[in-house]
Amino acid sequence: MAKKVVVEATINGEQTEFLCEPRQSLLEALRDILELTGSKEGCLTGDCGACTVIVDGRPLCSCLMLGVEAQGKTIETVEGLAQPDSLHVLQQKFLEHASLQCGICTPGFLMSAKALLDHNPKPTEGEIRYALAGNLCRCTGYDKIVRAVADAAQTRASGTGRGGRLGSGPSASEQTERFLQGQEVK
Amino acid sequence: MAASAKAQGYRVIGTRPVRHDGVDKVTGRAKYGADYSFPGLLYGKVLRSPYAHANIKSIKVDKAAALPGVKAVITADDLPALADKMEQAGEQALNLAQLSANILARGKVLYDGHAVAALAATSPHIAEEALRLIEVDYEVLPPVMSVEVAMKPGAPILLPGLRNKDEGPDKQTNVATHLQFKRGDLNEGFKSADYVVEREFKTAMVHQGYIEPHNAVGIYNPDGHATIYCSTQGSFVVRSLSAAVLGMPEGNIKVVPAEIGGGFGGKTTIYLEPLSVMLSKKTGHPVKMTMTRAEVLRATGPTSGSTIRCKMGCTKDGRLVAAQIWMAYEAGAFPGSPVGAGAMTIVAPYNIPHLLVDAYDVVVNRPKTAAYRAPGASNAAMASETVIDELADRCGLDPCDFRIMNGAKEGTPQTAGPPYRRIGFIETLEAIKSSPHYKSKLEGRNRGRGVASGFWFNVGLQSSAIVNIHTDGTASLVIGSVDIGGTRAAQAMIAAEVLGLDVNNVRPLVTDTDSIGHTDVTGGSRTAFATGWAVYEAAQDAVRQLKERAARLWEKKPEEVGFDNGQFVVQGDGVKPMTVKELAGRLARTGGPISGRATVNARGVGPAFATTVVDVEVDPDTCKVEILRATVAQDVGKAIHPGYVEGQMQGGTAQGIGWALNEEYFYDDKGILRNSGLLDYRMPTCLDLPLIETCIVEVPTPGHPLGIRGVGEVSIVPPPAAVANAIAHAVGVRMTELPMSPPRLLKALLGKRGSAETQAAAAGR
Amino acid sequence: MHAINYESPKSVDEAVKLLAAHGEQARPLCGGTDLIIQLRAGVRRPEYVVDVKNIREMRRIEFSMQHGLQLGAAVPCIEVYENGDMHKYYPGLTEAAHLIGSLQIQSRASVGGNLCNGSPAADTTPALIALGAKCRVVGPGGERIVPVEDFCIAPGRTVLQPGELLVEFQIPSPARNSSDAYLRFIPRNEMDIAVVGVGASVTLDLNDDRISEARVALAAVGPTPIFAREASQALAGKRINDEAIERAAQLAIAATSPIDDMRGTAEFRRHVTGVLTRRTLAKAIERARSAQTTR
Amino acid sequence: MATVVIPAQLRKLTGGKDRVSASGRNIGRLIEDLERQFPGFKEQLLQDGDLKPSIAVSIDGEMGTGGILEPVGEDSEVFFLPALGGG
Repeated sequence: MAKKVVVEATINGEQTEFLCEPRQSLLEALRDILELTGSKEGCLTGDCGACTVIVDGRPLCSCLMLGVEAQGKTIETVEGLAQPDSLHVLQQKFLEHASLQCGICTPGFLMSAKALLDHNPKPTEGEIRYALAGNLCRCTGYDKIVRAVADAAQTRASGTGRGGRLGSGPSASEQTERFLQGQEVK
Repeated sequence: MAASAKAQGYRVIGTRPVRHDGVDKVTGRAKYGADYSFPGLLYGKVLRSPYAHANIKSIKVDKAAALPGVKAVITADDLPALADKMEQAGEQALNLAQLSANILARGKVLYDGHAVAALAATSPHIAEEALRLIEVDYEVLPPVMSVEVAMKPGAPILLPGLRNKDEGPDKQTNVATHLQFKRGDLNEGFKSADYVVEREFKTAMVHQGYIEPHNAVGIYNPDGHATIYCSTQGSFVVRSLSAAVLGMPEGNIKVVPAEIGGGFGGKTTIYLEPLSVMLSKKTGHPVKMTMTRAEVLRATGPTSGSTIRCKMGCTKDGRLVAAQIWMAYEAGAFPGSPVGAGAMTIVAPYNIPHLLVDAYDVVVNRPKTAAYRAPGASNAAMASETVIDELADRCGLDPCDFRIMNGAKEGTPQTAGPPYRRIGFIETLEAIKSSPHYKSKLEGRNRGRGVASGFWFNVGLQSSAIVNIHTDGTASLVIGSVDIGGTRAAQAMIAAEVLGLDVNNVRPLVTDTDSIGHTDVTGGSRTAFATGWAVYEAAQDAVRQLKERAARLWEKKPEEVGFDNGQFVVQGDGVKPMTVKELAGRLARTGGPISGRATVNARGVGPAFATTVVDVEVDPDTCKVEILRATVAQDVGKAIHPGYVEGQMQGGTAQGIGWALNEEYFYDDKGILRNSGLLDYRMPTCLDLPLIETCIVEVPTPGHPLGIRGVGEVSIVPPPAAVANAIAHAVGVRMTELPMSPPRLLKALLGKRGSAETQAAAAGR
Repeated sequence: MHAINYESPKSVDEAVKLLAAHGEQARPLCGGTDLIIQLRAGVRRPEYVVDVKNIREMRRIEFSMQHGLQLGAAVPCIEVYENGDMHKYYPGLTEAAHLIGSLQIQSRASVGGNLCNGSPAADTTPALIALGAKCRVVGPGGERIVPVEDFCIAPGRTVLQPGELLVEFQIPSPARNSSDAYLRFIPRNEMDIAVVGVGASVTLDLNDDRISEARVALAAVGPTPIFAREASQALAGKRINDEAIERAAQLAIAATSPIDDMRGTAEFRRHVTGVLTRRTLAKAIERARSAQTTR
Repeated sequence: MATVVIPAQLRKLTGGKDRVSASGRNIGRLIEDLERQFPGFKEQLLQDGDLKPSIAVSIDGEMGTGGILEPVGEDSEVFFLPALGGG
């Protein structure tokens, strides 16, 4: 068996060192080694998004990244979202809008939504749906999730009324065109 | 729409508090089955059949057992042989020998992915590698993949012992059951019809698609007791079924229900649970088993694909007079498709004087089906609700009006005979008619609107609840119903309503099988109804006891004490009312702690109806269907937490749309599942759905203290037919196959254009 | 998953040495969105995975009108479509990169990896072929240049020999009045693998409204990505009109050899090849017309 | 006497009749009376001394939960139907 490797990474703001086998995914490293079980395993093929974490500012599926690849990276997981005395606005809005039923997909959605709002504080409904399309939810039909993210953006945009417009913006199929026209806030 | 809570005199019910388990679930702290870990934990994996149908000639495990890190390997020989007959296990009836043979194949594999052996090792990777070292010698048999093939004379037989009443005790068969429902005189009926529509439908096998794969941690103690941690819809089912499969006394197993990542009916049976216990017994270690997504799709219970022939007739003025239905459902490898439910739901919303339904449960080389949200009803409604739409078109009637004219009301006989009590079907149609969506104009080419309705029985069954009054005047609520989508919140709201407490002063706890009385599955749309009833009664029991304490303090008779709006009161001599909080502080001196208790075996279940309207746009070149708008109206009896009620309505609608458009089990000619992943098993993403509008209709269930109706299932019934009807109105083709995927729709459209051209040519000649 | 060794070279030389040393037992890792799934499924069982995305040379996007585009094989899709020059000069390739999987996948998956995986359904490959892109391949024996259309030889198999590494793509700078486009068909609006994909580039002679040059390439309708030569040649010198486009669509269909599978029927794939060829050419022509101002 | 509505597939036992009268203060007694009148009912409806797991009973429009002990009224309407569960 291949020998284990020491990996150093910044996880939720903490300098972290862990020992893992090269064949272990980042998801396994987080869940089985670091006991951060908030990131969930849904498919191991990058199709459900339940294991979504943010690495160096980008959302990705931790099941499709090796733990050893995390060397020197900055990683955010759902466990790092809340402050000791307060929830992240996205967490708060997911609760207020009843956006979770079983809750297994919620950590992944929260991380994808955070990555979106970090890059684009005032997304349209179309932009929200595009950003969340890599996360599957089987309980909600997405309605209340989209509403929560829009509301979170609006709350953050402190009532400018600009953020999180429902029923506004391009349809799903127009997203790519928008990128080319450079309209997408990145 | 739902009347406001206050208007109905409720303080808590009808409001939208934050769920009690919410913070744990948005911070990643909530523990799902796969999140449990224990010292010395081993990881179990299952070897699965690469063939759809084969005899197992031998299994050699020595090489696998010899791999460093492997601690135990088991096969069916390690499980007791069980009686091959229907038995009551927990609340469900099933054949335990077949249940066991589905968990580990005995002598024969019956589908691609059928479990053949299991092992435990020190790491999941070692376990996976070890599976490659197990040598199985198969004698491959021809696969039987469709009901048509399975029902043909001389078809290969899956289960040598299977018999049915029609064919008699000497005839081997793949048909497990034939059910028939009959009313009136068909010939009479169809004679009096002005329009008759008859079509044959095929619907594909589909999966519940919960995001959390099945999991279990088994811990066997040397004293013969075992604990199972797992994500399940019913901890008591896991206990009774696992005990049966393992040959252990039920009382020797404790099941601790973890948080559950979706079920939709698929987690009402067992797969890994007994294996984790048996591997723990062999190794002396806790053993964790989790399925991969491919295992979930290949080897857990999807719902039946089906073939349905539906013939219906109505008069010119739109009265349904007769219906004849033939339906055959894929049971999978062992009997038990939901065809009975399909037969009893297919025309349930309508009053049809002359009726004949024949229904067949057929085994095929596919995974054993399990419950899926209103099991059997969506396939059935795809047939009946599209035929009804066609009849309404023939009559030139609005599809809602046609359904209202023929719709079931109180007293209308159900398919199996018993009359309906008070139901809200017509009300759902009225709600859709007056919805902004239905009133809006749909413009543009290749766009169409479709309406369909659905029925589901809902079930009652058994629940237990305990309400503990604490000295600070708060309460804790103990239930056995796992929380799959707001259960804790809804149950706490009911207790808070009765006790006159703030909902945040009631702490709901979902507990294990040793800490609460028997409680059936969170499924069958029964939890708010039946567990809610138990919680209501348990809270009332606590109030009764509190009244006794107040009476003692006031030196009155308990019956003189009243309880109103959170305050205990007594008539006369200026006695100051007491709140629960005040009284709670004095429990010690008045007789000690108070626990209210109640159990129910709920009667008087009220069935659920839903009506859905969908707008679609079809790309006439690629035949891709976009869902432009969707609205669902559902009779929920009484919405406890409207947010989670809407969530159930929206979620079922989304699953129904997936079923309608793209979801299907795709097997090759050898019976191998070719889309056993979420890339090619295509569930809707949030780019595939619009916001889903809801109309909550509240027609209380007679007899229930709160009038609750189950809300969990019926919303999945109308969408496939509603989408089919919308497509028909958009591009003029009546689809009779699910899913209505682009290749199928293209075939239908080319067929139509083809015939149009030939007609044009003929006309030109 | 079987046990593997992980190497993370910092230079092409180092990477090629490692790959050469382990031959068939080594596999380059870039975004991992295909490889890690294949390792788990046991369909590839290399002893060594060589992570090439930390090699600076393979992460660059360098464009000049004079030399065209050098696109590092390890550049993730998200960096492709966030790049201004890519938007402006190679919109077809850019939209292909933007279509692959989800944002989570685009954060990892690279254009080079998309090609080296050898899938006939890769979205970026037809876009590259349409642009006349060439692969710079470095191996123990030195380096060679391979046109993208010649790179894949069978499902999951490419011209790369053990020890060889795809380092970068060399893409000509866009001619005057030219542009490109890529469209694919999937049944959902996200996540799916292309059932059919069509990439096209056109150069227009706006003086007498003709197509002076065109390249059409197809995905998911044969064992490898397909350069539709006849369709491309048939467009050269033709007046811009429906007739010319329809002719190209028919020739594109003729170039396919699709199969029935869970993603679609052969009949459907042939039909949609025609539909998308028409739509993609129309889109590329429209872009080329408006592109004149920017060149 | 209660009225028993006979499921289509049991009508062969009643000579095709879809409604018959039977007496008994609970389902168990009722089935005994049916057996007296039309031999074969017990085998169709009972297993191990109680209702077959696959069979449900509805009395005056309400599903019974008490098996053979389910009370039957003087002029109740009784239906036998297939049992089922949900998702």
